[in-house]
Amino acid sequence: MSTLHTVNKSPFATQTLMSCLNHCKDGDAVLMIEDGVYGALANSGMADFVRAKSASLAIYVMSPDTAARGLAEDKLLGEVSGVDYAGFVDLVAKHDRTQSWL
Amino acid sequence: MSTLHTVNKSPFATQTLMSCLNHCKDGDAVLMIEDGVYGALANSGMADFVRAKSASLAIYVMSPDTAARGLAEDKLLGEVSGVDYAGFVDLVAKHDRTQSWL
Amino acid sequence: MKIGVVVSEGPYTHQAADTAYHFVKAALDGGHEVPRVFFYHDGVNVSTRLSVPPQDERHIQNNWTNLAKEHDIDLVVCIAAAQRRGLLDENEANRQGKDANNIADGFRISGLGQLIEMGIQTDRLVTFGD
Amino acid sequence: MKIGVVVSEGPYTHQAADTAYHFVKAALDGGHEVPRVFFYHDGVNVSTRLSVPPQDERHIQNNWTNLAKEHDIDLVVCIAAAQRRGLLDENEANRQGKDANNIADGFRISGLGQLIEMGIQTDRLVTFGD
Amino acid sequence: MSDVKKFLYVNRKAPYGTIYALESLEVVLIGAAFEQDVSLAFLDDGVFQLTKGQNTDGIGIKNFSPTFRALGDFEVTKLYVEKDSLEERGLSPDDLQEIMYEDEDDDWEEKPSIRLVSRAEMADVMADQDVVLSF
Amino acid sequence: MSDVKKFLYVNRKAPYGTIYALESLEVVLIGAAFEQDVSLAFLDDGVFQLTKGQNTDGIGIKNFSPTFRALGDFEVTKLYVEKDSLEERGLSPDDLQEIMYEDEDDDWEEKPSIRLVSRAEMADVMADQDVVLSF
Repeated sequence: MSTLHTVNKSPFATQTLMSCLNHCKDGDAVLMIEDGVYGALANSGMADFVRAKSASLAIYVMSPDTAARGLAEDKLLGEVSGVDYAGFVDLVAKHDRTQSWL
Repeated sequence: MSTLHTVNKSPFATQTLMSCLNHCKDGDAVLMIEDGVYGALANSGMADFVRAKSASLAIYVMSPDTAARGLAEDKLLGEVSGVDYAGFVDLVAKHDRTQSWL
Repeated sequence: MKIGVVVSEGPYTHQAADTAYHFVKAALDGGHEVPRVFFYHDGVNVSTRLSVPPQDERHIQNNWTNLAKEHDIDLVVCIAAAQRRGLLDENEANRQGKDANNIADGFRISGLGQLIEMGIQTDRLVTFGD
Repeated sequence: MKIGVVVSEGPYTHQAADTAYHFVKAALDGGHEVPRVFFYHDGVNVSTRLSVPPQDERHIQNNWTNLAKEHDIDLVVCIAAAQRRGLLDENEANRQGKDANNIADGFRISGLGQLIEMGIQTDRLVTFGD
Repeated sequence: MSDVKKFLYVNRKAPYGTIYALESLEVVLIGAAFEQDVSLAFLDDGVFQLTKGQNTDGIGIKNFSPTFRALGDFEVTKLYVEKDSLEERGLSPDDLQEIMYEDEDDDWEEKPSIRLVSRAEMADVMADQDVVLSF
Repeated sequence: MSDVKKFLYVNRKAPYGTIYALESLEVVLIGAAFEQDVSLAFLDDGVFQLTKGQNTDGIGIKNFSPTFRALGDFEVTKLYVEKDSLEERGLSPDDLQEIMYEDEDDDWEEKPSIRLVSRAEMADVMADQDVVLSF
């Protein structure tokens, strides 16, 4: 049993990503969507925290959203995998429940 | 010449209060309204920061908003003064410009 | 798999209604069922037929109307949330003594029970909001 | 003193339209002028005449309509923001080929220039948003 | 899967500044009629929804906080409140309303509906659900 | 007070997730016709509005970032960008679009519109305005 968590807020604007990551269980997945994709930036003040969490969580980012915002792959954490909307659907199906962190 | 800054977000949810206080000039006023009034809590993790800023800034809180949220006076920082809507208007008139931190 | 979807924010202002639309399309393309989309909070504003976005922008409400027709999706607008915000169908307008209505084709107004029912009857529930 | 006011969020969802209302009343009571209130972003949703809030809740749109009548306030709804979100007056509805309109009494639809003009012509400008 | 599902309503936002808290409560009340296994989670700014002494006269918005005390009548009796969230905000459990229910399985004894949990326990509650609705 | 006022448009939000960035730009474009003294401030997540290489095909929303490059034609030439905000996000000035204008007071020389400022300098810019519009 595992959960897919989605986060759609910038971690520099709100505490949402922080709260989400602090409530995940080992083996859960986190998908950053919309403005949430800024949480995948490799050189930001949030990067170490996200990287540390990736040891026990699978962390994904919506590629259409990173492209929209001009975030090239080499700007993103290597520990975070890009998915498209079909991949989003697969993650929803694969995990037992989805929790949206709004 | 001075500015009235308004903040309407909880400092536990967003970075808005932090950003506002870090962009104020000495002699400016900050008015916490709506969910921004939680920034006036005396025993929170934000209290020391707000208290320190009150040395060079006049910090106000909307009393109708604190009452709505059940925040009794003795829960609030002594450095923060309560005002009502008329007091809000007076602050707008007294300062040269108003900047809303949204 | 049956996937239920909740949209909690209005069109254009937040990306939620766009992301939900792309998600639902991808779910249908992937062979899943999306029997119902429930519009709550400012999400009810998606259902207006009066919006006129600029020609070079997507038409969010039309996209939903067309997708729902093509795939037989039940687009439910919460009545309590809609009343507060001024979204009415013809019946509601008559009942409330209003001289106009503004709900688009393919959307229907109903109660919050439809949200709970969707939670019970689907295998997954995904919320798009702010 | 002349004070201009901007409302950037819709009714009920955010407190902005309420706070702005209480602020404007207090400004008028305090002897100031509020020549215009400009509704932008989701703030345009305040202007709908179709909302039916529960009986024990305040009626945000009616409050604005009444305040504007009493004190001759120019309530301006941004046309670009309103078109996206489905707020139309009779003229706009005709021009756009829409079969209904939904703007309340006391509000008028106009361009963003009215916002800049308000900034130029008032002594203070205060924004209520999210 | 049994025909009763576990529903969790997650409340992370403060009251009055936005409508999410009120409209969450409206879902909970309607949902109660469906006889599912309902829990409410209050974390982050959601804990502010439960403060006592709310008086909204000055802002002209209806005070809906008394409704929480009526939830027991709708058999909504599990309100999980995160201790860590309270502490970060300088609140103690005494700052919250007393919310009670009558336990039909225990001779209708009055019991508190609020269950204080740690952040780790809140994560366990969340992971034990079939349907999670976020507000 | 002179008949030209100093207008500052404050941009603190990221693009696309919400509409504020786009609708701010729409005000700037209309406002340009009024011949006021216009400045734009980009701080906090507002700096994300100026990143280069934005491609919105995948999300179906119009890419409005090229419009920033047209601002010079509207005599909007002062775009203050906060260095501290860039650094906290792991961005450098090279990650931003090049935005130029032709300086009519200097033989139409091409000059950069983006002015990198420290947080303290941004506070000075804000304190030097007649009208502040926040998005």
